Amino acid sequence: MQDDAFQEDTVSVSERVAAEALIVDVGAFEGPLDLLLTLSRTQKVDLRQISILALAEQYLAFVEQAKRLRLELAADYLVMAAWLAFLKSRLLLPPDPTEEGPSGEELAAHLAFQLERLQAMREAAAKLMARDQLGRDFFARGITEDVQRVRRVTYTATLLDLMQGYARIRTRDDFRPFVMDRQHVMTMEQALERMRGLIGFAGDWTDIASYLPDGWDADPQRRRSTTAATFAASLELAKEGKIEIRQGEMFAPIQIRKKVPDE
Amino acid sequence: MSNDAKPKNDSLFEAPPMGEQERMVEAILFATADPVTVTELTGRMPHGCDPAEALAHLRKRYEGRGVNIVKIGDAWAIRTAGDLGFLMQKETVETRKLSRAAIETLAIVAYHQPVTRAEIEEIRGVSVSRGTVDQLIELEWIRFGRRRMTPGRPVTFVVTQGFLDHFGLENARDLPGLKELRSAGLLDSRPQPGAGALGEAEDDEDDNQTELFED
Amino acid sequence: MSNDAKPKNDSLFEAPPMGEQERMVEAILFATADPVTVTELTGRMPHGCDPAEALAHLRKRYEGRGVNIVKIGDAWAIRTAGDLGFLMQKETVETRKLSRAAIETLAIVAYHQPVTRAEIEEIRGVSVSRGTVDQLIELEWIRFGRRRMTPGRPVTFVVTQGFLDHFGLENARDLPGLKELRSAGLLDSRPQPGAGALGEAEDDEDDNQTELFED
Repeated sequence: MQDDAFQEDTVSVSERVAAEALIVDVGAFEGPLDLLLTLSRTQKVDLRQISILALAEQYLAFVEQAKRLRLELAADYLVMAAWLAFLKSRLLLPPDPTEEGPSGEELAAHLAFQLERLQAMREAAAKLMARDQLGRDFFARGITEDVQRVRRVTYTATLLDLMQGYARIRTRDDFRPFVMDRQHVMTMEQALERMRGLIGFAGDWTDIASYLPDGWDADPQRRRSTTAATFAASLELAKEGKIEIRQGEMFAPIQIRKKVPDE
Repeated sequence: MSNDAKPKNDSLFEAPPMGEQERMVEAILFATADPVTVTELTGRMPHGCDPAEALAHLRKRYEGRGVNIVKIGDAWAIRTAGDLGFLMQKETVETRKLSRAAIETLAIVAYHQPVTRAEIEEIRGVSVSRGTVDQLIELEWIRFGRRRMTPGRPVTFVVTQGFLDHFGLENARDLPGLKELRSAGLLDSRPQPGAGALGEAEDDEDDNQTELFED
Repeated sequence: MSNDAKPKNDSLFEAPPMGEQERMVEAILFATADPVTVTELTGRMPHGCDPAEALAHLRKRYEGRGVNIVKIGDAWAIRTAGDLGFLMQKETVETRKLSRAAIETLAIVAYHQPVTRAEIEEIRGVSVSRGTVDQLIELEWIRFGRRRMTPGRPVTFVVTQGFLDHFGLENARDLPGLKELRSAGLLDSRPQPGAGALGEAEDDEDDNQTELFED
């Protein structure tokens, strides 16, 4: 594939000129592969027919030139130069059967493939960018209508809710059980409060039934509640030493009187 | 890529054929962010075009289609056909518990139908807001019944078939009476939220919340 | 706003006639600038509709018109006809000029997808800057694909629906010259002879960078 008869000197003379032209804008290259691709164009042949050996020499001449001009080349250009020098030696020397690794031809073929592929990708990119483009050559809808998110709220209720609601209205009084109950229940605290006010007047033994509040004796439930509360309050007052309690016999009326201090 | 087969319309002297002009108007109306006036169309189309005529053709072409050519002020635009507006909406349904006022009002209508607003208010002991009644009507759970033949001829409310369906009742007379409510334990204890008979209702609410979370 | 004269299409059993379905697809596609998938159409149209068939009808209807129904990946959109771009100077969106590196990287992703960063770098012979990839991702022309099941599990890049839409491609197989490139073997991944270990190390690096991107 490589032309072994190619004279190094003839290449370097003609290509050095090209290299000098290129060297001015070394910064414009996107890396060594790009530079190689550009150099390959000077061979004026199809990339498939390119002489990698000649290309390697062009590249090395370019790097040589850059050194002479004291241009600082990025490290990867120098790495490529070293690799191409190695490739060149492999291509020029007869293959050493004891040496391991790929042959010079294989390496050269891969480099040719890389160049061809890069070139192909560049052409593809150009074709892509030459296509009609959205917002430049063809257009999307100018007036868009967003999909409105409508939140629909549905209401629900169960039969139980309904019945309870109705019960709540119809039995508004019944329906506050604690309030209702309190109307028929006297707590010990209430009885105590009441008796503390009254006990000061109870010098004589008095049936505790007479301490029951008015209107609490008609309804049996109320009577029971208030009796119990009043009795409990009496015990509490006795414990405090405020009153004395006595009961003549079982089921006889319970009587209380104010305890006279220090009697 | 530009279709080279299409006639180039850059001649200063010959206007493109009307079919082409129609295409142009179509493309411009489609892509422009605002409605376009005939003057603007004239300015943007090749020399010698008659956008007004092209518009008339285009308008006819879009008659009965999913989008129509409509005039907005003195400008033109392509808009979704009125009857397809529903496609531009994405509905999400959220289920909420009916408010206490609404439940009570509904219950009164159910137990006392036909009932006037004044009667509902008397039973509830508070005035009934317009919104509550509207909501129940919208839910199609109550509807207007006959007018009461009393002074002022007030309108009455009755429950609907939808109501019966929702609550699984054959008719409103199947609703349990107070005694039954009491024996079912519904009247005994409603101490505070979170106890007794409320339990079931709460489970329900819980359910709804779960659904909300899952969405 | 719903036109009551039109049949209500909320029956679970009867789909609207195909003509109506076509109108609906038309309205939905006209309403948005973004491509709409058949799945989305199905979701927005009444039960029982066949948007794919409606689309086929609609596509035919708009052939040769000022706007066309185009397929982009697995989605559909309406776009102005390519030959009418000259009318739309006003609508032209000024886009930031892409660098040569970005254009080449984009082409490599499109033609070689899914492709790793290391592979892009091998093809271009130069490292790919973070900014280049970021810019293409920001344009929503490329996105991360699946990780490659090789050591280091490097992330891959693929082109997006937005890329196809922008360049008027129905799918990535329609890329210009793709067949020729493939048959010429230029899309094969051909490792550098005798350079195994290097490749792996590169993949590793790629992986780390990817994770940076994803965070």
